[in-house]
Amino acid sequence: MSPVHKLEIVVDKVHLREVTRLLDDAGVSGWTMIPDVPGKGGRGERTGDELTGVMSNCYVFSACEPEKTEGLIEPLRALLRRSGGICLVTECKSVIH
Amino acid sequence: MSPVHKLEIVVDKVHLREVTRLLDDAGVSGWTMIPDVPGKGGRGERTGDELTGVMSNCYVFSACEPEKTEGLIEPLRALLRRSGGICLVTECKSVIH
Amino acid sequence: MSPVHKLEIVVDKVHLREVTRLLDDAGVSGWTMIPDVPGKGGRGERTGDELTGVMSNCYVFSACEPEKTEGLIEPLRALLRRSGGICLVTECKSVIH
Amino acid sequence: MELSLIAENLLAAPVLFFLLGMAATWLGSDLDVPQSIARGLSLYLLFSIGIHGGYELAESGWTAGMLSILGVAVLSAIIVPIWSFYILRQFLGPNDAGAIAATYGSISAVTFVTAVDFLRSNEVEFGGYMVAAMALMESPSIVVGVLLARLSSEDGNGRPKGELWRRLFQEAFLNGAVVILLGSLLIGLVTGDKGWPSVEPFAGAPFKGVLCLFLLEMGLGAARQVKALAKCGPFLLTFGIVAPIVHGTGAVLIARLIGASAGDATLLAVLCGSASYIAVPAAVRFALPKAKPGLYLPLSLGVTFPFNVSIGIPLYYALVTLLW
Amino acid sequence: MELSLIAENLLAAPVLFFLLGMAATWLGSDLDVPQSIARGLSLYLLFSIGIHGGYELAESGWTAGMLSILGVAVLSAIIVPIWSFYILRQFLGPNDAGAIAATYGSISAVTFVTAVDFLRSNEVEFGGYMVAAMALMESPSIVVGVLLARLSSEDGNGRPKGELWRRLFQEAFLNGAVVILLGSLLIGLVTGDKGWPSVEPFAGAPFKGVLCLFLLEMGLGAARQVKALAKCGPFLLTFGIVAPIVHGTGAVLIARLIGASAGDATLLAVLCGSASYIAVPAAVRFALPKAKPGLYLPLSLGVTFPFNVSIGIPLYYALVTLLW
Amino acid sequence: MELSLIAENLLAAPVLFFLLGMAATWLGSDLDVPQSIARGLSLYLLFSIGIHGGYELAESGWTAGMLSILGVAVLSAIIVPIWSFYILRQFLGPNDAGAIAATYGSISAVTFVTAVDFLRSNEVEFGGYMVAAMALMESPSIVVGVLLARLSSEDGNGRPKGELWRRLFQEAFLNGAVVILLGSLLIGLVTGDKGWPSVEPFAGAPFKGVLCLFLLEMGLGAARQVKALAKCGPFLLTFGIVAPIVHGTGAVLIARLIGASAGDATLLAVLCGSASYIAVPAAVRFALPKAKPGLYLPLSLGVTFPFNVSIGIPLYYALVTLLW
Ligand SMILES: Nc1ncnc2c1ncn2[C@@H]1O[C@H](COP(=O)(O)O)[C@@H](O)[C@H]1O
Ligand SMILES: Nc1ncnc2c1ncn2[C@@H]1O[C@H](COP(=O)(O)O)[C@@H](O)[C@H]1O
Ligand SMILES: Nc1ncnc2c1ncn2[C@@H]1O[C@H](COP(=O)(O)O)[C@@H](O)[C@H]1O
Ligand code: NA
Ligand code: NA
Ligand code: NA
Repeated sequence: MSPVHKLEIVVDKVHLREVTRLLDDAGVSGWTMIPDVPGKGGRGERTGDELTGVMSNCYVFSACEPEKTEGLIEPLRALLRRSGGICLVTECKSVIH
Repeated sequence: MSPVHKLEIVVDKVHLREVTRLLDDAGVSGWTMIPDVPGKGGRGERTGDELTGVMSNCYVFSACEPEKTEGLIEPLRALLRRSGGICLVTECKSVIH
Repeated sequence: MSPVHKLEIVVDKVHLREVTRLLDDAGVSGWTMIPDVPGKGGRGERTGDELTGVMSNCYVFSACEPEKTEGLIEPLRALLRRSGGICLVTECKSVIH
Repeated sequence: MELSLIAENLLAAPVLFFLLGMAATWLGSDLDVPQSIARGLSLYLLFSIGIHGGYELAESGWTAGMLSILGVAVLSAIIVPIWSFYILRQFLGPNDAGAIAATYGSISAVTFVTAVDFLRSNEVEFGGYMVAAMALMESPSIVVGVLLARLSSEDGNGRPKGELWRRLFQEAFLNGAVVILLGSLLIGLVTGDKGWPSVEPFAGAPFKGVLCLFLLEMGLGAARQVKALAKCGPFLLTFGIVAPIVHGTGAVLIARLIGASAGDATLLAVLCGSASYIAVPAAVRFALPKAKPGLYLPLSLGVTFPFNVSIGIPLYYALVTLLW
Repeated sequence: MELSLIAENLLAAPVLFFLLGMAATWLGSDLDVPQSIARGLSLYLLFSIGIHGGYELAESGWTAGMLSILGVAVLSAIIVPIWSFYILRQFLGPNDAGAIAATYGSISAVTFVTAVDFLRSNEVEFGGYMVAAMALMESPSIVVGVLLARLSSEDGNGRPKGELWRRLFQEAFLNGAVVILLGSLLIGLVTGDKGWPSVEPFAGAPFKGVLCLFLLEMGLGAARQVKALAKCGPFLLTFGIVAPIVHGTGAVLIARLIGASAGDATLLAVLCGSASYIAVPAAVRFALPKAKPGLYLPLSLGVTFPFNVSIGIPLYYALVTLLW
Repeated sequence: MELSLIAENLLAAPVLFFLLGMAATWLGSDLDVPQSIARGLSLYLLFSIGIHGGYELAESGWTAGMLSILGVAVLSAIIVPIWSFYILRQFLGPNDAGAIAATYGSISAVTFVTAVDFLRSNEVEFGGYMVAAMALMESPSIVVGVLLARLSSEDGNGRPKGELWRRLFQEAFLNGAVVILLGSLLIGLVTGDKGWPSVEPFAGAPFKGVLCLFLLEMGLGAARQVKALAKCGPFLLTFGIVAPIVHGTGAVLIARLIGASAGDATLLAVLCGSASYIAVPAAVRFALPKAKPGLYLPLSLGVTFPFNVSIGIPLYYALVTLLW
């Protein structure tokens, strides 16, 4: 098992592509996404299942090498400042196969 | 980045509103929810996608200030005792924006 | 609160039953699953929402006693080697009820 | 006579699709109706039966007879759970007894809809107000069952009383199925014979076909519940078959007494004989969290529902043809 | 005359289902249409209106009159957001003003579809090209609104300009609703009277019934937005009612000038008077992330949409019957 | 003659909607059919084709001719993957060759359904038992393809053999599509001309319209696969076009030999010429995890399916009209 950082991001669906592009550009080995997650934050409650689809969050996580986290934090922070949402970083271990 | 606790809760859908109210009352900055997650636990397997919707779990997580965790654990424990489900607490870091 | 390991697995939907059987056989107290999660990894992007359902991942997590992790890692590694996907292990605390 | 009705019913398309669904699950097929499609079909059936009922009510006007049948319906939704509770208490704790009593006091909309299709196929007439009867019977037993369980068990569960009952009434009486049924009934009544022809190609003609697909899904789900029946024990399994027969027969007799029509009597029997697996379980899970869903759900969905759809409906109707 | 038209409209099945949906949310019912069903119904309505319009276009052929009405449609989709922006700027910042201007310059397909049903019920004819008018009016205001907001606010938002506009045009002009509308219109036009009869049992006959179910869902959603209206303040609430009346009336007058038919004039009024709540919000969230969705969404979905469906449509039509 | 049939087919509504879907993806539109709606439509088409076929079978009764065509169908589902495997092995490893062989030995229900619509539009008759032929051809090639791959590669994959084959047979023969097809066929057969009229407004009339919407979704999906074709290389791309022509032509000739009708021959050609993208990929992913889905999926869905829907079907039919 090797130590990795798990980045978890909740962001407006409309900005999803920007998040995954940041991850791809940083060269992470992959990411997983969960679409349409309702939630509540600074900008109020978001039900996520409206017909309009406008109030929808999505959740993305990526297990990335610890040395890559550094370079990802700043652009993610800039994006979240613009769009709202959150980003968590957790230390964990990855089972290598 | 500031240290936060990530609370993760899996609970019967029918009790979701009670969980989010506990979180809101404790003054957490937000939460995110994933509806209809199948699973298996002490009370057997739950498929989550039945027409009746009666056997449905949901998953909620909240990044909250470590000092707020304390006050949340007891009421969550009481709720889970009644309704089943689980609650995990992980230490992680939040990217502030 | 007692210390537990959170195992997180992303795997091809077609191998889901093998993962949950491994978990069950190891005697974990439970698991939770999120179906149809899109993502990107070594084998390219997977949209998860195709009609064919062939390109679909699912995400499983289980909070298990730390002493059970050991025995789970090897079979999970073997499975992932065959099927692709990832497995993360995080230390966290479980609220006992 | 009765037997041929049952055999004929078993060869009707909707019932065959139900059996196909059960067989598919048993054989281990991955056949599966997406949950949102199932919920869409169910919404459609309630909408269709509601607006059609309202239109027929607009045609026929209100009569005294229909008031008495509505009265009987509501009464039975109160009495059935009470008497079921006392029988179930002989074998079960208060929570489980209350939950199952509530389940059997309420109704199964899909059983009703299947019965409507059965009557239409046999060209038996019935009143549009039977839809109102169904809507009225959905909720009372929830309150009765929870009340009985609470009275005979001393525990609180930490939740403030007022809040509990407020939410229980909301789940019982403002349940989505009740709202769409009563709402469509009212709209059918208001728009009457001006409205019906324009919605008929959607709300009327495809009804039986949609019912087939929906019963396929119900069969898939019911068969999954059958696997969970082992935990129920012989008493409950017997209850799951005897209760619908007793309640259905009782309903037929009372319907005869108050002079209802053959079609109305059959539907009343189906309502009294059927058990809920959506509205009641949802409310009961909240109000009686200690009651085991592993009992009331398999019993209602895995025993009583298949029994009614395949045998119960033609049985009640056979009884009616004997007595009318 | 006008009042009776409004009252009559309020008693039409689709509008009643819309009101039922609003009532259900207000009463706290858990009635709910699964999101994918709602999106499926909406797809159906666009498909149906598109292919039917194309078929009618194939029947009638192209005329000069229809070109002038398409021209007016596009023009209005450019002028309405400009003048709305300057009015809204008196009370709001540039981002919110731009977002709301874009919303009201664009159209609501469901309002259009409801108006089509209204005209068919009243046996008023209209041209198939009005579907093209709708599709053409969906996008321009997005570009206009975003442009105005950008010009009058100095901030960048860190995103490269080129990329922003590329994606904005894509979201505006290749929006799913535009593609399915224009595509179905074209296919209806190409297959003409050979194609239509074979798809009519799906694309034509069930139309009104599907509209009923869909408006039920719209009612549920609109009522949820009404709860968020408190934040909008009296000026915006007034705008949400006055804007459709002003834009609708203006459209009727211009339609009269260019000699459009009564049906076309009503639909043009509905298009000008309605506000978007799908295409525009999606594009605006991306292009003007600082505009508050808590303003433009409730206003469009919670005020203007219910107004148009219940009162606006018959009002515009009443005006037309006065002038034609 | 042939060319005019192809041109005509390209202007039929279902094919146009397929092309619309492909165009929408290529243009970068966000047009999208929710997955559960797509699965619901697909379920409907199988249900409709099955029950209709059963009804027609009940009308026509069983004949010797239909047994020989069923026999040819099953045989071809065994031979096609064998011979495809040996050709594919010239260029690919055993796993990929086995997977693609299984894919092309099986069938595409949507292609079949589109062909049915094509024949109905051209008023060509065909037998209800062709639905049974389709169901019988779905599974055998899965077993054949996996067997061939396993025999010619020495690796185990750590899974116990018995378990592998048990699950493979289950996925192959109890696949949802097979169950719903055979089940509906049987129910249509049993309920016969008593059952059909009552489900026809749902199962029959809307068929073509639903097919249009479904092919729209298929077009969206196929175009996404086209983007992945780069990895397939020229040999596979050629295979994706030549294989359906060869298999389809072969089927037409054999059908001529055994004296099948023109309609049956066309459908047999479509079955032999089409490739699976649901049942087979699912089974193959499990049984041959080393085969690359990036090859068999784009080839089947991005090349062969569009070819068959737009050109293949009228081509096979043109050949039939030449020979009959
Ligand atoms: N403390 C938190 N914990 C978990 N999720 C959060 C938290 N804060 C915000 N979110 C999620 O992020 C979304 C947008 O947050 P915001 O921009 O603060 O409104 C919310 O709807 C939640 O889904
Ligand atoms: N150890 C565990 N790890 C992950 N999820 C669990 C675990 N135990 C229970 N769950 C989830 O919580 C739900 C209810 O658990 P229970 O009340 O134990 O039946 C299950 O259906 C699972 O989704
Ligand atoms: N580093 C990662 N972080 C999060 N999810 C991943 C990661 N790598 C792979 N995945 C997930 O696992 C799936 C299969 O991965 P792979 O076998 O590498 O293609 C991907 O589609 C992702 O959903
Ligand atoms: Na009952
Ligand atoms: Na407008
Ligand atoms: Na084939």
